[in-house]
Amino acid sequence: MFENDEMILETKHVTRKFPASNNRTLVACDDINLKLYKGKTLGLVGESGCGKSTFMRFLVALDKPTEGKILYRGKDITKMKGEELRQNRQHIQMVFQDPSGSFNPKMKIRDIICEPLMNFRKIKAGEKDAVARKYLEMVDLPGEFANRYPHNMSGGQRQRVAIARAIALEPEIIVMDEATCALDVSVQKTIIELIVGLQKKKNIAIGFIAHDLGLIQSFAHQIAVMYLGNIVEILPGEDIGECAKHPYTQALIHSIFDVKMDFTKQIECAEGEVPSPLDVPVGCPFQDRCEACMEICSREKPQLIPLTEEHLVACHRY
Amino acid sequence: MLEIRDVTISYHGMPTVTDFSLSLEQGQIFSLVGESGSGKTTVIRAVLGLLAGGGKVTKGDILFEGNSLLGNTSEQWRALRGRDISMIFQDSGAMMNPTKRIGSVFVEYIRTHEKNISKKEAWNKGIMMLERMRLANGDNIMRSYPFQLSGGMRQRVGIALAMTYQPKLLLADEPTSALDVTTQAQIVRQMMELRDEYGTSIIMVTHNLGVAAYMSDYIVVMKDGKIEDEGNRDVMIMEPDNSYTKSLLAAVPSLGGVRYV
Amino acid sequence: MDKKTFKKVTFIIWCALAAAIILTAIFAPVVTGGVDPTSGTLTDALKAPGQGHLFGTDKLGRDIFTRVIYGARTSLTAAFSVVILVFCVGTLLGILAGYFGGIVDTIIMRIADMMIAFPGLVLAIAVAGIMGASIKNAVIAISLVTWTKYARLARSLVLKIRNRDYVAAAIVTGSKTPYMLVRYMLPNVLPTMIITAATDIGGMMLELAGLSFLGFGAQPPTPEWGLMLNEGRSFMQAAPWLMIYPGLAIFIVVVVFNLLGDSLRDILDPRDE
Amino acid sequence: GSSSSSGTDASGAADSASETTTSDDGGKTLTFGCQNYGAGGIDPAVETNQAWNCMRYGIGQCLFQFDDTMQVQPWLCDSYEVSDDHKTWTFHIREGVKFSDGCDMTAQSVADSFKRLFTDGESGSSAPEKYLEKEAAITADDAAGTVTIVTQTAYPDLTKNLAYPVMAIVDVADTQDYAHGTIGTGPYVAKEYTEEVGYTLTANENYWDGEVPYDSVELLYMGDASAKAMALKSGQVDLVENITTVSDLEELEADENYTVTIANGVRCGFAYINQGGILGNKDLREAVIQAVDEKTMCETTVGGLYTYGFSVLPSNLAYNYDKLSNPFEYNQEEAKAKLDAAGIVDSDGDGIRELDGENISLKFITYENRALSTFAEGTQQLLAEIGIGVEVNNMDSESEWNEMVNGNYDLCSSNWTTVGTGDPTEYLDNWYGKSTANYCGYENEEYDKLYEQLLVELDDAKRTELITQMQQVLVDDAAVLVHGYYNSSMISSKAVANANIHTADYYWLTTEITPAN
Amino acid sequence: MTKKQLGIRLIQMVVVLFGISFLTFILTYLAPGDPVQAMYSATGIMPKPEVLEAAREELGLNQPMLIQYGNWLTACLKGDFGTSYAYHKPVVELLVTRLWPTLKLALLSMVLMLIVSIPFGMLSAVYKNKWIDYLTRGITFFGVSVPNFWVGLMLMLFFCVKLGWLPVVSSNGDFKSLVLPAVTLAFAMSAKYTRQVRAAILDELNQDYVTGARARGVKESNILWKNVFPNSLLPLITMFGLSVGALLGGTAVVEVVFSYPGLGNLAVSAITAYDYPLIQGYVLWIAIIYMLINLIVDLSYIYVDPRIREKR
Ligand SMILES: Nc1ncnc2c1ncn2[C@@H]1O[C@H](COP(=O)(O)OP(=O)(O)OP(=O)(O)O)[C@@H](O)[C@H]1O
Ligand SMILES: Nc1ncnc2c1ncn2[C@@H]1O[C@H](COP(=O)(O)OP(=O)(O)OP(=O)(O)O)[C@@H](O)[C@H]1O
Ligand SMILES: [Mg+2]
Ligand SMILES: [Mg+2]
Repeated sequence: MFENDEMILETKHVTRKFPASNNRTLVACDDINLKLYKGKTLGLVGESGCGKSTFMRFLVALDKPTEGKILYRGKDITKMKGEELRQNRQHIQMVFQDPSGSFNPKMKIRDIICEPLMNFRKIKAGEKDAVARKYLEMVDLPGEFANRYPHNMSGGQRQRVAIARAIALEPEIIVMDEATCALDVSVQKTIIELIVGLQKKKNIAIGFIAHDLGLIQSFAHQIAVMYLGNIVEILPGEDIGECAKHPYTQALIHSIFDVKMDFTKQIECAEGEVPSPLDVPVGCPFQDRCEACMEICSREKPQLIPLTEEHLVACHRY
Repeated sequence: MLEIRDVTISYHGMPTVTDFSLSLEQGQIFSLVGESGSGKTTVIRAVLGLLAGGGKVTKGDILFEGNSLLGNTSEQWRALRGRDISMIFQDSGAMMNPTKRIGSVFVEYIRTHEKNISKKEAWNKGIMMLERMRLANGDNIMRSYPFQLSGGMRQRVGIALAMTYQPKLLLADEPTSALDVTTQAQIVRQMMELRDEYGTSIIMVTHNLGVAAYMSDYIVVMKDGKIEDEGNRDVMIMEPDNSYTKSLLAAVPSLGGVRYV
Repeated sequence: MDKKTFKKVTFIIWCALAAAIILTAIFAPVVTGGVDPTSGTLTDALKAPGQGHLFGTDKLGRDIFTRVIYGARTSLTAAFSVVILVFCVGTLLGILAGYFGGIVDTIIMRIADMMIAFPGLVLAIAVAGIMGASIKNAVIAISLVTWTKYARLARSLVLKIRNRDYVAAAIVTGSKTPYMLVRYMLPNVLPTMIITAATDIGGMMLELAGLSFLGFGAQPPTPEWGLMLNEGRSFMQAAPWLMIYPGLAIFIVVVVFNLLGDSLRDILDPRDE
Repeated sequence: GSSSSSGTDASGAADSASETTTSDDGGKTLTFGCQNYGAGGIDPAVETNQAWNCMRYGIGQCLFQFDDTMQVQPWLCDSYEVSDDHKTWTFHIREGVKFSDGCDMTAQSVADSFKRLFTDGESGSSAPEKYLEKEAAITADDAAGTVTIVTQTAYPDLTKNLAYPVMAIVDVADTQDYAHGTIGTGPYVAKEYTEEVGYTLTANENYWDGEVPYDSVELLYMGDASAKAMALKSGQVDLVENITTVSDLEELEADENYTVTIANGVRCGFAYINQGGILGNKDLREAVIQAVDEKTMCETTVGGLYTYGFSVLPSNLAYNYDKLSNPFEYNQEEAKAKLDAAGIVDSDGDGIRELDGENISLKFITYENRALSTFAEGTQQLLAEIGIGVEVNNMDSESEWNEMVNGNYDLCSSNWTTVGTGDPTEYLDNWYGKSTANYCGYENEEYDKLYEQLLVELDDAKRTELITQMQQVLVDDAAVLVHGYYNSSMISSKAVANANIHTADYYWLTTEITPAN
Repeated sequence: MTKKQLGIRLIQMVVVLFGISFLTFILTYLAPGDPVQAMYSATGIMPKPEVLEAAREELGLNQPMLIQYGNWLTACLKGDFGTSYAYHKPVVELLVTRLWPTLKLALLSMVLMLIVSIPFGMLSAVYKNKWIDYLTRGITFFGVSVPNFWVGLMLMLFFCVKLGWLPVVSSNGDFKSLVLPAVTLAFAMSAKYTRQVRAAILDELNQDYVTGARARGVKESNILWKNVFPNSLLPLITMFGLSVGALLGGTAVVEVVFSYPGLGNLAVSAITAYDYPLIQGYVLWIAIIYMLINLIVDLSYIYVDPRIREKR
């Protein structure tokens, strides 16, 4: 996949288990192998609680997997500690979901944007104002905003500030956890455009989490579909509508409400509910809700197998 | 059936929604869309007389079946709420006492409106309602606490509660925005069946234009506490002439739509 | 006047009153005209208020007014010492426990559990009993128990924001731990802690007065309100002014500081943000 | 109301209304509020305070008792003989006396009771050997009903010693619990004891000396004098001893519903001066005594509860107070001058004088009784005026005693009965260099010599002369900080008649005290 | 709470108790004064050094501190808290006789406190910013601003001395003598608790489910009594458990004021008498009582709150 592109990060067999009550374990991520390429976007979709955030937090070392390795340019970041880890943070930044929760309410925008630079002593205190203006303008905000507090801004503006902060260190990778889901659609659109523009300009790799397949396919180069801690399908971003193979991916596609859809047709949806991550069934995790469930599905867990070079699926039907 | 006439709603004297009018017929589904803070919740809460802290209708009138709601006594409100007009919320689970079982909530609710019904009968009625909302194993659910149910289930229980007395009007405040896409589809389907089965009118608040478009007969677009645009669904979606509506529609991502890369 | 200015005005009023009390204590010698609170003329014993002694005199002919005014010094110094001590220690430990979690948290909180299982007065009595009765030991004793409250509070406030995105963001952008503690955790807990501290001044004063009343706090001839009440107790009926004025002094000061704390909460409450 | 001096009948009894407290079962009950001494024990052998308790509560009695002129009268002994050398004493035990458990009190049981003192009381503060030497041979003759005591040293008057509460006769054969259930011959019996609360006493059914007026007595401990006054006023108790807040006492005296009796003071309130500490310095000691205005304190500060005097023996006793001279009359200026002259000056300007380079801070231990702590605080205030620091340590009487025994003080409040055995010998022992009771470390050859003479002198006039000289030695040596002489009191409500305080403060609950009707 | 959690909780309690015992031991160990000397001098005379030395030997006071602590602890575990210097009685016996009066006092004042604070707290919350709220808050303000011993003395002056209804000295511990100490204790506590009740009810009234119930037409009285009130009990129970600590401490002052024969009074006199074994015993006991009560509170909390009870 993306032969011409440089692979900068690779996760190998990443698994995260949380101890739960009654001696049970919650497997939030189960043997995840994904790759990030320079200047490309990896979209991660799945239902709430399937482990997307847990996985993405590994990349920025806010948490550590219980098993597996995460290699950034060959170095395992799960093994890093202290100053080494801190230095490594320059390369991987993150934008959070809730634009109101990701800023210290007591700090001015200027200080927020310059904080990463100050942390690595890249600028002096006196340069703050100019630098903040530069980055604000980069995310299409007026430079005067440097003097504001986060609560004096709208959600969309805040999310721009968050992006400005993330790119300040000129990272190679930015992780975005549902970075637009708290925003209105019109704002969401401008943010996505901004992100895409910046990505092109600075050649950043992006890991983007979303619920919305429609949104993700609009700018992701590669999409990973996650279900109950497992990656069930990895496919190229372009033609997800046509080539999605996994029944879960298809169910997701069918559940999308779209203004261009046929309003007379009954909406299709997968029956049932996502099981609790504590009770992941043996075999295929999707078996309970799958219309094409076979006998083998309840016995054996399907492995990701390549259909084409860029399209992998974990389903016994393929 | 419901007519909102030129209503202005203020919080602490600050008008938040101004000159809002709307008229709804039996069996219609209306959607209120618009960006957050535009006053959608405020409007439908005003209909049920449940404006939060300091909210007041300062101008205009709200008529339900010809009667003004604004002068209602608390007795009259009680008779109306949960009977002729019901409401479901973004998270119906949070709208139930977390320390009571679903059953108790049902029983309390039913016995509020039917004075002479025994607990047992109320309980059975609850089970019946749950099963009508295609929630199998009603008895089990009745014995559960809200936090023990998944989001989708809780929302369905909320709908079952709201539909107990087959209200003429159902107000829904973003009933699906906390749900996953697959569950959202299930709930939307179910709400549409309500209209078909019971002839319930629905006012649906959402910021998902897709859902609004799919469900409703009539769409009202709000902006800054005012109606920006309104019209029948097909007109609004297919041939909008308001620029704001157009930009909203253009912003909705869709499969096979714009790709930036 | 809208609500906010009203709140501010009340706050300023209480601040002014508190300042007046503190100034009275500081300038006690001026206020009392240089009368020594610990000396008196034996023959002037138990004079009723009036006649050159505004609040009367006690059994040793000491001027009650002077003693009440000087009492503010003792009480305020002691109460402030307790509050400042527990504020610093409790906040620091609470932040550390909340931020680092794990073993640090366990150790600090188990110690706190231990101290909190000592009812405040019980430990105070024990300390006084063992180290000897004095106002200093009373301060130590009360502090030993009270810091847990601050530690718990600080910890819970830290835990509330510990998993907030903006804390994660700050870590991701490469902030160092001391910086996190000082720039993120501390400002977050400070307002609530300050409110609590302000409100607690009154409570501490009452506790210290209680200890002195029992004989485990200030010792004679220190002018201290609790002690004065204890001394006045024998003359409750014959010379009620011995109990009335120190009692009133405690009441007024506690009320002022309580209200100051309350109005500080009104204007500082983080919930309003 | 009425108040009367020692001994004379309280006229209040006559006009008091006919209100007799009756308990639930119809019996008569007296409620009595008093201070708790000696941690509530009533064993005469272990501690002086407990011996006093035993007698004050009407539980134990001695062979002799003191009348209100401090003369010895027979009690459990009806007659006695003494040999010319004052070494062989034969006591005839009163017939028909029974212990409260119904056993007869025989000569043998009296002898056993004395003997027990020397075994059980060996390490306690009762110090029985102060009243009767250890070497004395005690023999009983049950047939004759006599107890014979042969001593090695001559006792001027052993009967006085035997009247002292420590020498109370207890039933050695049957007492199980000496601490709270000593069996004696008195009108009341300790029935129930609750720590810190008090005793329930019941009438001794076998009492030998007439009828016991009350069926039961609720004895309640009240530490604080104002509590006593309030309890009395509220009707919670009928009778209390020693209210030491002047204002309360005056108010009660003025109220016709209460009877106050006050005894002539034979008690001396004073502070021991610890010679082992900084006050070993005589100049300092003198200055201290001279700087303290005891007269005003007695008359004003404690409102006349004390009669002023400068000697360790009360002025109203026949020990020549008038002939004594006081070189250290209150005079602060002179005191200051004396200190200055002795080089005890305030060189660092903090208002406190230094001795050997250290600020003088006297540790004054005291306890909350008979206004002693007030004296301590007054002293503190007065000494501050001449630049001497005092740290007052107010504790309970137990701890104070402990601190005193440990020598952990400079000044130590005390209030002693000066003529506990009808004679000050035992009291004066406090300053005798070789005494075990000398807790202040005072030593003076002259005093010791006089004391040793006193111990063997039998002639009354000569004894008085010796005692006078000894007093003067103590005064001249600035050995004691004397406050004054305490006047004990007993206060009763109109439900109680004849509640008098006795000069010898050993007899509180007597059969004299009766319901008013 | 599962058995395992209960087990963990109990182990934690033991650890904390262990710590407390060590702390009390250290405190008394470091205290000035020699216990043997104190023990002897309590009887009035100073024993000879040989006697003291022998007694130290016998009591094991010559041994290193940790061994002494170990000995003391083992004795404690066997129920032997030593012998009081001042009372010459086993500490346990003294504590046992005083326990019930103090518990009685604490219980009565708690009942009084609940009777007063719950209705007033609720009224105050329901009629927030109405005159009744202001009045209640005013009174509670007074309650938290006056020293409780002062209140006690004033009550005593009025009810005992002026009116003569109740005894001044509560030493016999019957019901009559219990009233004023309990009222005094309850006074300040009720004030505090009324405020907490008010806050808890207000908190609960702001919950979404109240809106939900209103939207369903449920009567306000039902919302208040059947939903809000029971739910607000949960935080109140916890506060109640914590206030027990203050109560147990507060009893000491009130017991002294009224000469009530409780643990607090005993402790105060133990301290004036430097009666270390008794102080140690007292502190340990209070700690145990306090922890047991809070364990019960936690258990009841867990029992009452289904969110904790039924969590899967
Ligand atoms: N610290 C934790 N302790 C225990 N369980 C956790 C923890 N963090 C996450 N989980 C569990 O792991 C699972 C995956 O959580 P995660 O937040 O990664 O989901 P998500 O896919 O990001 O969901 P959403 O779309 O709602 O953000 C969930 O079931 C969650 O409850
Ligand atoms: N209790 C209140 N007091 C004061 N202002 C309020 C209150 N509730 C809502 N508002 C204000 O009224 C406006 C409309 O709020 P409303 O909740 O109706 O918006 P909405 O369209 O439902 O938004 P959302 O999509 O975020 O739910 C907002 O600006 C909000 O700040
Ligand atoms: Mg997530
Ligand atoms: Mg809304």
